[in-house]
Amino acid sequence: MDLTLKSIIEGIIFVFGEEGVSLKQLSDALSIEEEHIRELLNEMIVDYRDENHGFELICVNDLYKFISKADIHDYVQRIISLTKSRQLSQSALETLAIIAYKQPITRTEIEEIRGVGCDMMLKKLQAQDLVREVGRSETAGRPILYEVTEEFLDLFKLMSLNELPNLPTYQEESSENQLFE
Amino acid sequence: MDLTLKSIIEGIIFVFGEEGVSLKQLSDALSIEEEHIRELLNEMIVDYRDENHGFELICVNDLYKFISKADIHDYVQRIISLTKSRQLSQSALETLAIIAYKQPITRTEIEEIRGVGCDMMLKKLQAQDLVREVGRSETAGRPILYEVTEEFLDLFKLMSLNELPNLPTYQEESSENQLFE
Amino acid sequence: MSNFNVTLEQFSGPLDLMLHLIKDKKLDLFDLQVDVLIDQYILFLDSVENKLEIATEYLYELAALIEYKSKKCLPVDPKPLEVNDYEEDTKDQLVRRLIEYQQFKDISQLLNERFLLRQKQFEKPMEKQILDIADEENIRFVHADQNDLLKAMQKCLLRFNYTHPSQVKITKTEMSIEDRSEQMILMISNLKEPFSFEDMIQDVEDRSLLIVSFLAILELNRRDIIEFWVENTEVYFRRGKLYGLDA
Repeated sequence: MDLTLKSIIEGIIFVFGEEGVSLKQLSDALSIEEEHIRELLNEMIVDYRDENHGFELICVNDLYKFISKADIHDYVQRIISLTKSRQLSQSALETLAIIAYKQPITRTEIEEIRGVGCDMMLKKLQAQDLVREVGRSETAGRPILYEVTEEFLDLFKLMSLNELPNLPTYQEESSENQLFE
Repeated sequence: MDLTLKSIIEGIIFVFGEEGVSLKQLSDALSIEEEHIRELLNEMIVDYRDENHGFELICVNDLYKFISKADIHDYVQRIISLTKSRQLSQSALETLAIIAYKQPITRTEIEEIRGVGCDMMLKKLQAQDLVREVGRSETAGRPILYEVTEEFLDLFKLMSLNELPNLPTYQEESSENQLFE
Repeated sequence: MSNFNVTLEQFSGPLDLMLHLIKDKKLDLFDLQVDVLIDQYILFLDSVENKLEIATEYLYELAALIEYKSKKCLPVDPKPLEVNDYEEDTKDQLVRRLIEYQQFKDISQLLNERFLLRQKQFEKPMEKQILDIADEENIRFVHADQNDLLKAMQKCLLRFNYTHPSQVKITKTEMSIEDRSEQMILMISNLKEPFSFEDMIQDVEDRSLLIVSFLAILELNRRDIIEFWVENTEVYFRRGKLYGLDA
């Protein structure tokens, strides 16, 4: 099955999520000139506005991304308020895990591992009292260092960080190589 | 503008991203009974398979989520350089297959089929969250029983273990050709 | 005699090896000539260079096969019932095991295809608005498991390995020292001598490119394409004697 050009663009924009993707990146990936892609994108912006889509295409700062339609908000809200015991989101878990395993750690270092920005996430985790600032790194720019809190230990029923389960060794030697060679 | 029911579902699933959303959550949010939603979701799974969509709808472990189509991979690769994808070793695959088809199963039973020890392999698969302990057998020594996890289902894009392809049967008549091709 | 170009590492166990030998010698699995298989198996294990490398499982199966063969070599017992039963048993059992193993070997390949396909399909992260809504609703986190934490970290690391270096900086961080050197050779042709380190890195936006640039400068210096000297703690550069000559 050959995907249509628009659906390839749809797929690419989908993958980049909230990060968005630029006209130039799309043009490079598809080896089609920007002008043509721009026309398609403009058509798509109109396409997704109709009642058959739950999200729409927007262009912010030259980055194209999908966002859910305003009407969806209430339904999502209902799901969340009905979910009695809120699980930590995958993003929150990942950010917490990185901090717990690597603390003290700067925001940039966390972002390097996760591959996405985590400014907002850090603020939320701080607001939830799961993460706190613990000083500044000695490196250039003296960025803020973060660590997890007692609240975090409590949430995960840990006496101390020493109790964290061991990370299997990936990049290095045996274990990963054998399983995922 | 009133969104169609399907597009509301599309929007909700879109918002929850990799976390996925369950039939029950959708049913609660929309105040529509599960049976009806399930029908719509099944239709949508088929809808998104066509060439006009860059992503598809999957259901893993009762959670519905969108994933990009395989064809999109190469385009995304041109934008961000993806390194070589994970590979499962032959031993890992065999061990997983045996557990998936025979679960719950003890280590000794797996070893009998494979003809090699699989203590380390089981530990690795557990560390990767592809296999978990699920109790103990009633037989002598009460050995640990293993089964595959939801992560396993996702890794192989299986809705449930029922979706596993049938084990091949070999016929004596054309033995040679049947077995080794 | 047959020459083994295969090594032990290519097999995932003794049964895998036996299946290979059966296929290689075009034996009929449903009417298996166990003797031939045994000879081939022994021959193969003999051919393995470092005997210590042979895993116990291979030796265990070998021992079982030899036991079977030795029973067959014994003079026919006047009351052969038991022996024959035993022989049949062993042979049938071996064939049954080989067939079952072949099933899983085949199905693993099928699973692997599914796995490789799924690897090419990406999920998108949850929208941030969900966190905002959770905040508005003042929902506290109640369930949390240490294993969730471990899994999250593993997922991160796997993804990191998969997509490293991270997206945004790709074009820059991906640049090799060689590519950067070529770029700099072109760039310094426009610079007025002497030029400074800053002049050469004016296009650098991130740290990794800075490091690559620095290494490229060292490389260019080594190749006599640029020269540098120090005056009053300031470093000055100029085109070297092989500039424009170096292929």
